Amino acid sequence: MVLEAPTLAVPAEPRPAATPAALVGGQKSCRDVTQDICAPLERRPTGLWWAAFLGAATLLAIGVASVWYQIATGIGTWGLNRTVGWGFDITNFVFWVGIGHAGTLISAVLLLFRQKWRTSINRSAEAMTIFAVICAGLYPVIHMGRPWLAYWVFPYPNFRGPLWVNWRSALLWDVFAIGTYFTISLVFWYVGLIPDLATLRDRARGLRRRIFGVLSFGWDGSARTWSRYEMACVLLASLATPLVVSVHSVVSTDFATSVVPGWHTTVLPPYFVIGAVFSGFAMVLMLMLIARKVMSFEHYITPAHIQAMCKILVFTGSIVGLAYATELFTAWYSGSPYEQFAFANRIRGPMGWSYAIMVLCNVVAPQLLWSRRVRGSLGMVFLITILVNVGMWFERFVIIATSLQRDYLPSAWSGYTPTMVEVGALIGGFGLFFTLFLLFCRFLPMISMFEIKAVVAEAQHHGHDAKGEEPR
Amino acid sequence: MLSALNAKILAVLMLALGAAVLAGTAEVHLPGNHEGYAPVQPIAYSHRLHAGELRIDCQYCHHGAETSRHAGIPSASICMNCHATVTAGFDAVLQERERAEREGREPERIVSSELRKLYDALGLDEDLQPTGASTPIEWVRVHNVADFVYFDHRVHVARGLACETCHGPVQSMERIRQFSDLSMGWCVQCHRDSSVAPETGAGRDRASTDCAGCHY
Amino acid sequence: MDRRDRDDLLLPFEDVASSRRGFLQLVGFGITSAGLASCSRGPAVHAVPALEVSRELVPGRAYWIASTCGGCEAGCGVLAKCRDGRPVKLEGLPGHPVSRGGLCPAGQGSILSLYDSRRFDGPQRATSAGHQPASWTAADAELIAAFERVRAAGGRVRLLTGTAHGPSTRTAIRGFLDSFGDGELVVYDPLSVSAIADAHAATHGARILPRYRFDRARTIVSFDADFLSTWISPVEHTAAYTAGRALDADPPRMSRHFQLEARTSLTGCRADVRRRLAPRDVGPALSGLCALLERHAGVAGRLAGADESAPHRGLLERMADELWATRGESLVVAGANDEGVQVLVNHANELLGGYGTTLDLERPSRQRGGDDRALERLGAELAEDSVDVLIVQGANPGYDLGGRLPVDRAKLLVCCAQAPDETTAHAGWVCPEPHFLEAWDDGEPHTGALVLRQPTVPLLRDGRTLRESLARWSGDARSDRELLRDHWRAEVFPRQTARSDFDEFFDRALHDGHVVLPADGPRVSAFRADAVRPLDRAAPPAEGALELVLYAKAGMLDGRHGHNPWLHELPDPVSKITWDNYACLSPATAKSRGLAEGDLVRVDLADGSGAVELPVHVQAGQHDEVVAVALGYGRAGTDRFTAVGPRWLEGRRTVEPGGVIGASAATLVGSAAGRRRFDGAAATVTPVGGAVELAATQDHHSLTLPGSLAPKGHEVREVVFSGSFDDWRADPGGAVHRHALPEDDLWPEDHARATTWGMTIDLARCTGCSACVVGCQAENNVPVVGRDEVLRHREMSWLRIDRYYQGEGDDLRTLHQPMLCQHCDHAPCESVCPVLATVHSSEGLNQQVYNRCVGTRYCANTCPYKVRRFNWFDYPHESELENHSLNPDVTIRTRGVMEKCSFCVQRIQEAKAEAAREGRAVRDGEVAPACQQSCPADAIVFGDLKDPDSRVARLAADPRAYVVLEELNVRPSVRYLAHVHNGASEEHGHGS
Amino acid sequence: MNQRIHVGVFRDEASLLSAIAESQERGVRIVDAYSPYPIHGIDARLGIRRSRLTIVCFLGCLTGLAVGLGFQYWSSAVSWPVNVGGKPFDSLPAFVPVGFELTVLCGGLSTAFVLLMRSRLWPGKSSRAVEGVTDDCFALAIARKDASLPAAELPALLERHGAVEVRLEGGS
Repeated sequence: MVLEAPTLAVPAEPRPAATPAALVGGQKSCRDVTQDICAPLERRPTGLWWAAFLGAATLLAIGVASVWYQIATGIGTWGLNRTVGWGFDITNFVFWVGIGHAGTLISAVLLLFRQKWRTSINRSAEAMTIFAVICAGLYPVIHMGRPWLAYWVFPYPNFRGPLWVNWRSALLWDVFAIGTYFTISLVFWYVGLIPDLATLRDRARGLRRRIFGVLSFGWDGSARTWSRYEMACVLLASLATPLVVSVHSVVSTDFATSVVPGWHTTVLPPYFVIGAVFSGFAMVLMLMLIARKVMSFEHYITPAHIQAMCKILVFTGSIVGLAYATELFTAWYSGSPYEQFAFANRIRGPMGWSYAIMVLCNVVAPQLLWSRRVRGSLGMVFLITILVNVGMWFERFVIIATSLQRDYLPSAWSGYTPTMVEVGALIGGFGLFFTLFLLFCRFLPMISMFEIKAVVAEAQHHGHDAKGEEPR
Repeated sequence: MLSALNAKILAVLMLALGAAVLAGTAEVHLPGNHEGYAPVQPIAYSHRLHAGELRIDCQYCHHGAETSRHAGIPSASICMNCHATVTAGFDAVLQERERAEREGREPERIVSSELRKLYDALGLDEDLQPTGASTPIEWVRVHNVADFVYFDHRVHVARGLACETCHGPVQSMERIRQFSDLSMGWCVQCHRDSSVAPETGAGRDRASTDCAGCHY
Repeated sequence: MDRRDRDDLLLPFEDVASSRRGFLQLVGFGITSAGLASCSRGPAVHAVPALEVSRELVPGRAYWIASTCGGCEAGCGVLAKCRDGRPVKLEGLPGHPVSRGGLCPAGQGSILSLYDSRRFDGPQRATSAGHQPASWTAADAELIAAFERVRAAGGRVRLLTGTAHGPSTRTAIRGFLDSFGDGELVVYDPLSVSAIADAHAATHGARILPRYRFDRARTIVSFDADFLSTWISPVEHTAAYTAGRALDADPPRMSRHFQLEARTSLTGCRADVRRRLAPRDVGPALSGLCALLERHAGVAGRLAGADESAPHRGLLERMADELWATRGESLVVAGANDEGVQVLVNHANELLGGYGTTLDLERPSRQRGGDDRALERLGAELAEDSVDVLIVQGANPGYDLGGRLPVDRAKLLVCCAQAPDETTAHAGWVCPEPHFLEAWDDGEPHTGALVLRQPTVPLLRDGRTLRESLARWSGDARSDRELLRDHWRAEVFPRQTARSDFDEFFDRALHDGHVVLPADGPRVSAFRADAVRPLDRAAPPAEGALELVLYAKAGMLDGRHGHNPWLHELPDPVSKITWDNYACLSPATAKSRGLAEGDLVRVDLADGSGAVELPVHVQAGQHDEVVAVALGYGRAGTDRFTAVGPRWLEGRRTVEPGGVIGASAATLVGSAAGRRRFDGAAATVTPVGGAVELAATQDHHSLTLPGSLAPKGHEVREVVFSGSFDDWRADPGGAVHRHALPEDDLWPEDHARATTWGMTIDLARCTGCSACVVGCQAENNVPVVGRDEVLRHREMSWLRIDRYYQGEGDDLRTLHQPMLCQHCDHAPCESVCPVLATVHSSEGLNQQVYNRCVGTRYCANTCPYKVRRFNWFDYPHESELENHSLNPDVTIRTRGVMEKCSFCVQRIQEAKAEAAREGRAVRDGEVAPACQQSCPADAIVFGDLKDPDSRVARLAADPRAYVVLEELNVRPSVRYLAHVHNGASEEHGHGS
Repeated sequence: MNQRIHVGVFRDEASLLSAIAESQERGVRIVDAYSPYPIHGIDARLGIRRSRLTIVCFLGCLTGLAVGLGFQYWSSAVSWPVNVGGKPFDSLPAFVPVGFELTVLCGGLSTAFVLLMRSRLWPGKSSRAVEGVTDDCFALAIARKDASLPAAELPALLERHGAVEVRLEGGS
């Protein structure tokens, strides 16, 4: 997919006091911002949107059929075995949790660092987080042998003694981590949406107005409310920042706290967190590139944003490379023959090809972004984001499948070949994610209007270029 | 400040809470709890009469309780230990004797309608002679522990536990009724309380709360 | 979870036996679940008590009936565990003269055939539309009339049977056949050792099979005899063999076992010294050995010089020296069904003074009574159409003999099979026999050692023993039990003096399952040395041809268990392959012919008399000039297993409808000098294109890691430790590599307890026979999953036997290690379960609570021993009837839950309940898990590790004791005792 | 006091701020100011106190932590102690992750809940927002502190600073 350079949108009503800003292209006023961002929601959907939506819904339908069949028939419809108890299921889970991380980081961490360039992308990044966490949360449920009893992982009062849950299990930590992460992300996202929902409400008529009226909680833009609101956002951001670090650390303990060679290592939490940031940013960038094209947001998602994101990618990609190296060093330095064998097997064993994909996509491909020319080519950037996502999926696959495949007793070694049903579940995750994302694009403002307006106003007010706050 | 809407919401919440509290005390059970279950049995056997008035030992009929995990529902032949001669209630027999005396004849054998069912099951005719056509009695089972529990009567009897502890005042039940809720929490609570063995048991074998005590 | 476990199973026989013999009344107690009425207020479950109370039968209480196994002819004792009127498990009968408490896989599995829905129900008459059911009255009337006609005409009557029949049946047969002018009994064994008896006829003047006393032998030389797995009486041999290798005896003793063999047998895997020897070299090697022994003995025989050209001469010399050094306690055996070879074996044993010690002629074995030459004569008679009546019992010649015995040429063929087979297809009448668990019977495995069989369940299918049928046909109306008792009263009772009252004697014999009468051995003549001839090396097979070796697999044996899914799914103890037979080729041969595992080949006899298509299995340690094929496969009707295992989108059937499991190699059994020939025939192996996957339960066959991946200095996983007897004597714990683990815990011990259930497994005793695997399956309701699921590595066995090869060819060393849940005190699986479905008990058990499990499989991932098994699907049984073989004391696990070895916690609970009832503590040895109970080698010991006087605690303190993966510090409750062999140190080496 | 409130609608932030400045100078009571985005520094000008949400958030976090750790300890060491992998019943290090997550969860939820409660925002509340204020308009609502200021002065004040529209509200 080749994306054209931003073209100038014709403002509905030319305004004299326009702001030249690299973070908001064109000469935009508050009204333009409202108009540009709300317009796609108030028009009939475009053919492109329909095509994308039907495509995503088809993927989702494949996923639903696969999962339904699997739940009705048994986990045996997946290619797992007595040795490899997790495969695509937990790979998908970790992958989607990782994707989710960028949203929170962009909105929370960059908010705390007062990075103005986040404003164009934070809304959709947060939405992405929520959808990714929904996708992620589904896999641990369907991977259970008896998903209809999944509620047993919650410590609810019961007549069994009462019998509680095992607080020592990393899977249980996952329940709380993912649950908290989803809840806090949702709250953060929704709180951020309220002013924009009010804007939509005030532009709408009839039923739409009623719906947005309910959803916008009676927002009136009062200065007192704004004051509390900003404080709440900072507080939520401060909470979300350690949360985002904790979530993937906890996910990594699923592996790190077990005795499987290749899993049992303390490097996993930072390794997982940085990997999550990496894959999340790649996914955000990919979605931005698509949305910018599909929703005609070239003025709001500018080359400056893309440049900034690319720099983060190359930075985090390098850390991921370092993590891979550290892991190998640790295995060698540990002196544990089991660890050493696990990594030798990972790289040169029967599934060595997956390790090669992982390294090529995650470590080598992003290095191209050192080049300004590559960063300038939207096509190349798009390709690299896809590669990074593929690579990060394989990273999790490598960790899970190759470690389990050959552990302690050679008699129990086996292999792993996914079935069509499993592939269907993988596809379904993407279907669900893109379906939700497309619905979001269609019904909710993709870009935070009030924050853009603040950026525009600030630039106008101070009369200088908002570009000055481009990230390092 | 309590706005009108807030007040409404609060009221609904209070109502819901009240309903929940009521439900907790009333005869509403969660699924799987069959406490109080007292189905109609094919023969109107009275535990009140047999265990209460006549004071027949529980294990006279439920003899498996001592040696097996199942206490067992007694065979019809056990009933026949008495009911080979006792064919009706004492009152009915007395009345017939009086009537016969009045009418100046030998009293006839009175067979109560419920015992007739027993004899039918055993294939016995009017004179309690076998006809060869027997049909087993389909009692409705009352006490069902949850699935996947291995309950063993023999251990509990050996430890000197009274039948009433779990089965309740059977001697006063006309029709047998489930007395305890037979939930896992109920079992476990008793096992916790019995961490010291009753006088009969050896000190080392306390009631266990290990999963594999019941689930295997 | 959707299946009520035990109570439904109490309603067993309504469909099969309620009309018969008032069975429901006997069953005592049944409960029917009236549909899923759970939405109504009450659970509508009906309970149907028996009308008549039974004194012995308390619902829910197990009782045990001593009997004799019918899985093969060895005559091992079994204890049938019965619940609610039916047997649910077979166990070894302690103190039995043959099996000494052990039981083999086939014996364990034979209970399943009782509940086989294919069995005949009453006699069947052949009609144009196939077999039609008939009544016994009609069958008897018609058959008696037919016999009468033949008798009057002086016709020829032949009774063809397998070996197993006891004195009472022998008497009945004799009486019946004698009533005809030309009546003769022909006995054959599908796995024939006829030549041994023939050789003894030649050398000792009596056609007998000696009883081999491996326990008395200090030096054992075996040529191809797989005596620990399939040869004559494996349980007996295993018990004796391990008794001869007792490290705990005072002084410790260990026999030295030389094995020279063509294929890689389980017995070869246990040998202290193993060399490959092609079948054609057996004769020359034995001649050479005898010549060397003659030299030792100072006898100038005909064999002088035979050692000059013998293969493996150096080894032969060593063997001769060692045999001679332990003369009187030496034993030479050979598996070949060749009289020349067996005469040489007799000669060697005679020179070594083995007769009377290691070979018992006083109580010779009757476990193989077949006479191949009589069978050959019968074949000739049938071919001439001169047999008027052929009665077949306890054998399946239509399959066993590869169609070479024209049974359909008999004018009247009467079959006494239990279920349709290859022979009944031709039968005019089928007069089905009952299953051995339903019938009265006796047997005589060793002359003078009589065993008894008694019914454990009323007839599930209408059948009649041959004894009873013969009595009816002779006009005798006595019941089968009376026939048996009368025979014992008349013939057996007078031969003993211990008891004076017959009823008391008979009851005692029933209780013990056996009675040993004073020895009354056959008279044998002095050794006739003139029968001994040197055997020359046969000409090698033509260029490109290989020597064919036909063998039996443990469990499947000669094919009689071909309808037993447990035994099909039992991994072969050596190849670890399930559900198939295959053509074994050595790695070098496979490589030179460009063949890989699973490639389809055709094995043709060079003389063109037979061929079979099979996949290739590359078998380490096999002779390069040999192709080995297992008998017992390709049974008709095995497409019944098409329904075994789950059916789903990508699932593949175990067998296609109309197909068979494996391929029958019985057509390849040749004939030499009137005897059935199992090895040495020239055969060609031709690829036919295509390949199949062989469903093996093990992918990596060695403790050595794949070369390029192994960390330096750690090329071998230290999981099984092994050392030589000499090294053991010098340093009993020397073979074990121990890790220095910190004494201190990360956290204080929070879980002090009085009892810790634990297990020791003595690898020096374990032979890998796999009896424990089937025993565990039977006890714990472990499902059969089918070939495809095994291929997907989803076999369900809780107990597996890991087999590791080290080296290749003559240097092949094989180690077996039973692997089951280790019940770790610091169990990695427990910490990771989110819902507390697997936690530790106060007695040290790693408990798996099926009904709490949600199926995350995290525990299985993190288990270092990979012993946890997940229910990928529901695994229904083939038929309702088969469900009755389920153990009512163990939950049937539903799909989606994890399961694993529970240390047979149901047995622990039972023992505790009984102890509580009797007001005492559980005694040491009172709890024996199924694996320990059936182990013929007594390798497994279970008990309380905290009790210093318990047997298991004493063994756990043995210097050889170690835990697998000690360095993980998960603190398993299973201790292994390092393997000890009696080879030279360098022959087996140290550390795996 | 039934007061009449004048609401002036402005086109830009600067006009609003200047109107605020004059209102304060002249002692006009500023009821509230409305804007489509948070205006930097407006709270100081309007004299809005720093929000105490921080305290709410901190207390929420503390509650979450206490409940989380307390319940974990109680359920695994008091209510039903179960031997899991030989670990002690009160394996506190294992309780940290869930304790932390509950800290964040309670802190976040209480912050958001109190924000909505204090700002009187709830689902379905009917909006009284000045038209355009969620788009590109700014509004200032002012009222007289007392009768000292002529009533007509308020709309004039607003218009002086560029109010494009002045509305009269019924007051509260």
